[in-house]
Amino acid sequence: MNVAAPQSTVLRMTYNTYLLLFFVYLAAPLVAAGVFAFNDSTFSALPWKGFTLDWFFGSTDPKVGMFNDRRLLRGMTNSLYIGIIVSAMAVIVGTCNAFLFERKQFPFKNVLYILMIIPLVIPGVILGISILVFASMIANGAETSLNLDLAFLRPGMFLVILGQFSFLTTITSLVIAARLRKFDISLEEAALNLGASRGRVLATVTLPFLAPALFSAFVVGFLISFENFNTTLMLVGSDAPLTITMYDRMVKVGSTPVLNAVSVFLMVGSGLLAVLSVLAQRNRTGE
Amino acid sequence: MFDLESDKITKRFGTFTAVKDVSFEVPSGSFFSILGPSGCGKTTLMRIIAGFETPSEGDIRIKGKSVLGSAPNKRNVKMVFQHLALFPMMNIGENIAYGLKCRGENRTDIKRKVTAVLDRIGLPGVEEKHVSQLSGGQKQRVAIARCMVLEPDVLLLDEPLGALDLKLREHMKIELKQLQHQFDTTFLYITHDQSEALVMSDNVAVMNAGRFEQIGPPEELYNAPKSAFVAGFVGDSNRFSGKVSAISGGEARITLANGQEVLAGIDDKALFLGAKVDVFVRPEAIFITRREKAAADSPQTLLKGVVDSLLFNGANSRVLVRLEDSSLVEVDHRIGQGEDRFNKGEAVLLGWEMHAGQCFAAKG
Amino acid sequence: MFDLESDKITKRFGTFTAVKDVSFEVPSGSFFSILGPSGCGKTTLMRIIAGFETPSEGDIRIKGKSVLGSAPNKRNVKMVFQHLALFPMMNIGENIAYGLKCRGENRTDIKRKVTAVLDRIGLPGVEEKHVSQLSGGQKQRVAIARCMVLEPDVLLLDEPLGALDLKLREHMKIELKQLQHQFDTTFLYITHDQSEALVMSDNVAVMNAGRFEQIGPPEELYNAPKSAFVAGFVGDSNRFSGKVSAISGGEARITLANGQEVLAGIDDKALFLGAKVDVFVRPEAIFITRREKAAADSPQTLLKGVVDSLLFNGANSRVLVRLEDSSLVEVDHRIGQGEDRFNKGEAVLLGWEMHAGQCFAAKG
Amino acid sequence: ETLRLLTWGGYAPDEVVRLFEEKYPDIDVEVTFSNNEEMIAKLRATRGAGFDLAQPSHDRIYAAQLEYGIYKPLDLSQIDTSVMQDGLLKSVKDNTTIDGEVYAVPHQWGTSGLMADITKAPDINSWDDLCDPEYKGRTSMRLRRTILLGMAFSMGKDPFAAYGDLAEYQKIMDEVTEKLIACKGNIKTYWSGGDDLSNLMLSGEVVASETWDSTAYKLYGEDANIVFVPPETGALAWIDTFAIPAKGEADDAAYKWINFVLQPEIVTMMSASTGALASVKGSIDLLPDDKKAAVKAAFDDAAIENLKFFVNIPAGIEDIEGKSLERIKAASQ
Amino acid sequence: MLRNDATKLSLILLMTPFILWIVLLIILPQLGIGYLSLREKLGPNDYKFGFANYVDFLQEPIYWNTLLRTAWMSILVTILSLFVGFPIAYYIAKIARRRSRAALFLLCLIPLWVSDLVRAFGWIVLLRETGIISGALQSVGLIEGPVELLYNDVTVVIGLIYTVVLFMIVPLVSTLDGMDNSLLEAGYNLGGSRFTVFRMIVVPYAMPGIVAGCIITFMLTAGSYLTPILLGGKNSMWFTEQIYDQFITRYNWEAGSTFGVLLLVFTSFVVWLGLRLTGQNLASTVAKD
Ligand SMILES: Nc1ncnc2c1ncn2[C@@H]1O[C@H](COP(=O)(O)OP(=O)(O)OP(=O)(O)O)[C@@H](O)[C@H]1O
Ligand SMILES: Nc1ncnc2c1ncn2[C@@H]1O[C@H](COP(=O)(O)OP(=O)(O)OP(=O)(O)O)[C@@H](O)[C@H]1O
Ligand SMILES: NCCCCNCCCN
Ligand SMILES: [Mg+2]
Ligand SMILES: [Mg+2]
Repeated sequence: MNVAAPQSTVLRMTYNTYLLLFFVYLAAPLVAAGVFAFNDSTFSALPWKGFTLDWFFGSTDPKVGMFNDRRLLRGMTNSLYIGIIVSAMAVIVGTCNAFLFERKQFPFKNVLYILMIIPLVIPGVILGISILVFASMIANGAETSLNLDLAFLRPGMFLVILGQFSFLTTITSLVIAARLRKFDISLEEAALNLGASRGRVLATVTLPFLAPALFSAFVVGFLISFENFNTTLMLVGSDAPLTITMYDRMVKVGSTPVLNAVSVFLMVGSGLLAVLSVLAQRNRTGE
Repeated sequence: MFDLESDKITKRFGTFTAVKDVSFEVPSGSFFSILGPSGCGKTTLMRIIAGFETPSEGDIRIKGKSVLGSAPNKRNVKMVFQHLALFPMMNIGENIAYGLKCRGENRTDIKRKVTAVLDRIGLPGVEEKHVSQLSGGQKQRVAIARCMVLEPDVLLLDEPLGALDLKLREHMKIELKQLQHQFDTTFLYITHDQSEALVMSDNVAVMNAGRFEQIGPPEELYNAPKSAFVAGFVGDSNRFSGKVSAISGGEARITLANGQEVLAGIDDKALFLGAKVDVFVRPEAIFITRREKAAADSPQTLLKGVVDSLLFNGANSRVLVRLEDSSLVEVDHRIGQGEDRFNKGEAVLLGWEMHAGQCFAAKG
Repeated sequence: MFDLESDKITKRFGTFTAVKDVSFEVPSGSFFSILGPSGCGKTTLMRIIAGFETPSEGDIRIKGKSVLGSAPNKRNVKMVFQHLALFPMMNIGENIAYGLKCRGENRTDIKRKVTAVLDRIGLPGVEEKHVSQLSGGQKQRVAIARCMVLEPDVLLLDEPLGALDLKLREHMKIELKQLQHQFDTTFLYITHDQSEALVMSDNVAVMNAGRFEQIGPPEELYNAPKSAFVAGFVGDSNRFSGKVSAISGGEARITLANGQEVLAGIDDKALFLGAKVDVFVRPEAIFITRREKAAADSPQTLLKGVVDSLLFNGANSRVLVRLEDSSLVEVDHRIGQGEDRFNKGEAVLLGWEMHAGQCFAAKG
Repeated sequence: ETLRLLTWGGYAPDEVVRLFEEKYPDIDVEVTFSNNEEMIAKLRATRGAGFDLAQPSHDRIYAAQLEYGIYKPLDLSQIDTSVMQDGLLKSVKDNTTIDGEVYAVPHQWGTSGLMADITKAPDINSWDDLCDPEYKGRTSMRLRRTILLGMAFSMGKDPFAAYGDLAEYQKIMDEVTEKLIACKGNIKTYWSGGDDLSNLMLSGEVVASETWDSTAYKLYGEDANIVFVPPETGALAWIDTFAIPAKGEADDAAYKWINFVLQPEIVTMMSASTGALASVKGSIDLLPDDKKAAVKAAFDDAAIENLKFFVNIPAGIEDIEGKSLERIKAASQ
Repeated sequence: MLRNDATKLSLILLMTPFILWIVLLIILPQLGIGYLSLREKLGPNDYKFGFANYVDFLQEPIYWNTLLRTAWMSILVTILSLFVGFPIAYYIAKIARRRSRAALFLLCLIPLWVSDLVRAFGWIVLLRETGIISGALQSVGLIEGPVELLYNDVTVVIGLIYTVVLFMIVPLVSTLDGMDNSLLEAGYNLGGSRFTVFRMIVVPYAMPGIVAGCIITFMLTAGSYLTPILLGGKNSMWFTEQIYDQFITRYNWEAGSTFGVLLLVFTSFVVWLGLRLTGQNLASTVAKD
């Protein structure tokens, strides 16, 4: 018997119904957004006008599918590019942070640890505007006093990367640190004791142990970067990532089912990635 | 020639001294144990030997050469960790091959050696298995094999049986001792379990609060402890506190708080008349008789008590006797040997041969 | 009158039967233990009694009344959990007061009772302390006090000493027994450690694979086991496998694989000539003599062997003797008692009184 | 080389981009859709970097340029201004000349006015008809300065005349704000982009709205019941321009684009996409047929007479308007 | 000696990226907006130092009304998310069997991997007047004409709960997961009713998770933009929108920075208050795993 579970049938059924409703609630908007990707209409709204794949592959005017839409495709490549760079950076720095906080002793460690998690609770908008403002200050300073044009400090891909990096690093640090905390330091000592050099220990024992966490930190970072809006919006230049492109499309141009198609694509893509990362975690840790 | 020598090793962490002035030598091929309660500094000492800590003072010599200057990965002492520290991301073969690879040996040699050592520990053919597929005792052996394949000068073992369950622990005690014979390597073994130390070792050092209290073969520690700590820690003991009321030669007469007198052997030259002392007597050294029968026997010490309870435990059964000052004394009691079974509440007399009592100055 | 009765309890999980047809009674005020290996169904049985599982068949009666219909929080049996399950978000006082609060007692009563029970377990004034500030043994006592303050009909204890370290466990054994006396409450105690069960209990049930193999006082289990499982599980034993070559009365002659013969008492009426049997003999029941002296002594069984090693362990020292078929026999060996110390490699003879050997049909 | 356009939705149809890239294979066109406010905001943040060609409306250049210096002067010799309608060209030049340098030339022009589905909202003809309770929950507007101005006109004020007197302008805006707050409950939602509005109209969720005429013309093609209605106080005319950001890196390409999209066949394509009229001579004739009809349906001569061109915004005005818009946005109905 | 140097060197090597990150991307930028918020605009390119921006904020009810509204709506969403999420987390952590547990958890997370925009978009498709729900209700005959379900506070709250409830569930699952069932059993065994056990054992035990979930949920809600804007439409009134508006439509970075500082201070204050009241701390709750 599971003492945690309700014992009476009525309660149990109410509980199960609630669960069901909750999952329906979770699925509803996604299903709705997904379904209209296949509606043969120029609106993502009822009535249903028949099934079509045009919103994915169409190439003629009112129905240009996402795979023939240059701006969407460009947004996607930008997102991909930003996502990979940002998560790689966040994983690298996150690994350093994990080692720093799990392995090292230094003054003010607690204060610095709080600082490390603070970005997680700063609203994304504020990270966005503050980095925009700060970068502009430096760039303006350089321009007025040194006559230097620091173009990379103006809104654009570089600032988007910095902006996303600023809070993603907290997440990757926490994920990696959690795994590192589970690492039995005596494994490293054992390796040293068996004659391995420090570098070899890192490469053959510590990093392989961290690998699942590194991988899932990367995936999580990538997915969050891919979908980030609040921070990115303030920092984009001309090379906007997909969410911004979609948003612009939605509010400045108007939505057609091509946005539903993109949504389907994103759902499938991220879903697969998420499952992959969970599986990777499980396979390696489920010893 | 000693495989391992520790020369006045001291280790301080900040103001706290974890290891104090510890010196000992381990002869080649012998099984040396360090026995002490939790936190007494055993692991610290072992980590100093392995090179994971630098001693604040003193020197460590392996095969006569100081190793203080060598990094941990350059010392030819291998270590079996408390929780074994087998690499979970490698299979058994890779675990054992790890040290050989680090040394840069070639593949065929490695393969041959791995196979050979697995045979030797009685686990042939487990190379491909995953660590999690082995039982506790098998893992234990693999951890030893992983070190032995490197032919270390000394094998260090840090409470390797701590994580095993009772029955397996009993079994592994015997097996470890046999492995040591088989490999004929010097073992330095750490434990807080006195029975492990006693059963396996050629020599045991008893450690307390960073110091070695006594070094000697198991029988010596058990039968002739040199300090109250050793007497209390090694084997079960009953302790009686009192004052020295007479000394003659190696014998003393001690008056207990309740006014009764006991006799004990005395080693410590510093004891004087009126000194507060503790007398330690092992449960198996105590005779127990019904009071009415007392005249018949004549042990040199006689204490009055009442049977409080019987702790039946097969060959290790005990009688708990409550003395007049209401303290409890444990007395060994083999059912069916000698006297009949005692009953709760019976009035009894306890006694022991004088030299079965060990007398030490009381602390504080 | 019985505080607790289990009447043909069976519990199935799917197709797997965890508890099979278990019946027993626990008299008021007694200490009853269930002893069995890991996974044999002990916890399941206890959870049935506490009401966390519903038995597939059978009935549980407390003070004579069936409780199958009552919810767990309505049964007056309290439970000390394996890992104690002290509430980490409450301090000690609140932990103990919890049950009283649930009962709706008033504040002053609660306060008085908490203080009283803490006094009784020897921890006065710890009300405000946090759970994590207590030592293992103290937590143990608090967990018991938390139940006892509710004056249960029966106290259930699920391997409560499992998490403690060796020395503390030894100590707590005695303390638990004393607490039971003090509170004068019926204890139902679960353990897989035979020494705990033997030392503390008035009655012990030995459980194996869901069944009770034998119920009886500790001495009975130790001296007159009714099955091979009980003989092997309770106390240390040497096992000799062989075939019955002669039976007369309660005695049997058994021929071992190596051709030697041993004698054993026989209980099992089903044993016949030629049956495969296992003979169990306790280490302390075996005599050991040097071969040249053999003629002088006359134990009924004589096996030839060679001393393999000496396992010194104070009062529990053993001699390991290797028989001719190279199996090892453990023999109890009190140094200084009777014969001199044996040396490695000496040729010896082993023997025992016929009824010291317990003979059971071999499995499989 | 890349040409990074910062423009309105519809102002860079895929087809045109494709033709342009075919003609200039070494130029790659990247388009970012935006609106007047955001164009200024983006260029302000980059100090005129990040884009090579922007298309703000003619009245939104002067003040922004003075304060932020985000554009560079045009090299008019690189633009074939001869094809442009003189009036429009002059108007834009006048509005965007600073220190003798011209900062913009016209591209598309049109008006802002009303749009209604005549079957469901037959008698819409004033800005404040959007607040008519008869259409409660079925009207829409874009919450930007156009509606502030329009509403002011319909209340009998002339906001352009008050541009010189901030206090007076503030007063007008306060009244307009009040009116629009009161109106808030009447409208369904504020639209934000052309297609957004189109969806609302075509789905029938909205029956009357403030609109760009271009959007209305587009819809007329789909549903002839949806027409552009010039408000009785006059439609507000805007001209979207070409301006080159101060740190644009592809001026050449930008000029090429300007000239390219002013070619007659491109103008037709462009107008089909935007719905608006190009600033080239004879642009009405270059409209696709359905749009031509739509324009005819919307404007009679009197309406054209009545057009009110946006006037350059002096400093301070935008702050007043911004506050008003915020107030309306934040008000609860 | 040598090893000491190596330790120091590795500490410096590990510390450098951390310091660069925190100082350059977090601390200095925050100081930057703090600085900018103190710049009063007198005219084009003419500034002086002062608190005028803050005074403006205080004097303009629409600003602080919006902030207050954002705050209370966020608190409401946080509380509702807790109520909605707790039973789910409890089920996953304590009731579901081993295998379905992982699956349910994954199921819970999938919406998380789709951007805010897509989720909001999904709600729009569902709730708009010509949307699925309106259509379904009409075809069932429950309503006569189409109904607009967008652009009201209830929708905004539902949408916000949708976007943040997972961040409530995850920490709850991880704390509840750590709760040994024997604590519950002990609770019942000692005579506790279901309610007592829930109130005195489950809730206090889950407190760090509850607080962590509430903090993250609150911050995400208060800082959200797309959901309230897209679902609230003309009635959204969200403080982040004010910030964006100042930056984007008013090019008023000074006021935008002021709002940013205010939002940060205000939300931090709420979080601090929450931690104070529940006796938790940031490091042990949010960073637990
Ligand atoms: N790095 C360190 N810094 C400070 N104190 C330490 C350090 N390592 C160990 N100590 C302290 O030194 C003492 C001895 O520790 P050590 O680990 O050697 O004990 P031990 O005898 O191995 O105990 P156990 O049987 O529990 O393993 C302990 O009090 C411990 O707290
Ligand atoms: N809810 C359950 N569903 C299925 N099988 C179960 C369940 N609970 C217990 N079992 C099985 O029943 C058997 C007995 O379990 P139980 O926990 O009673 O053993 P135990 O004697 O207490 O062991 P231990 O000494 O390890 O605590 C085990 O094989 C276990 O796997
Ligand atoms: N479809 C795009 C319409 C562009 C309109 N620009 C209008 C500017 C009004 N101020
Ligand atoms: Mg240790
Ligand atoms: Mg159990």
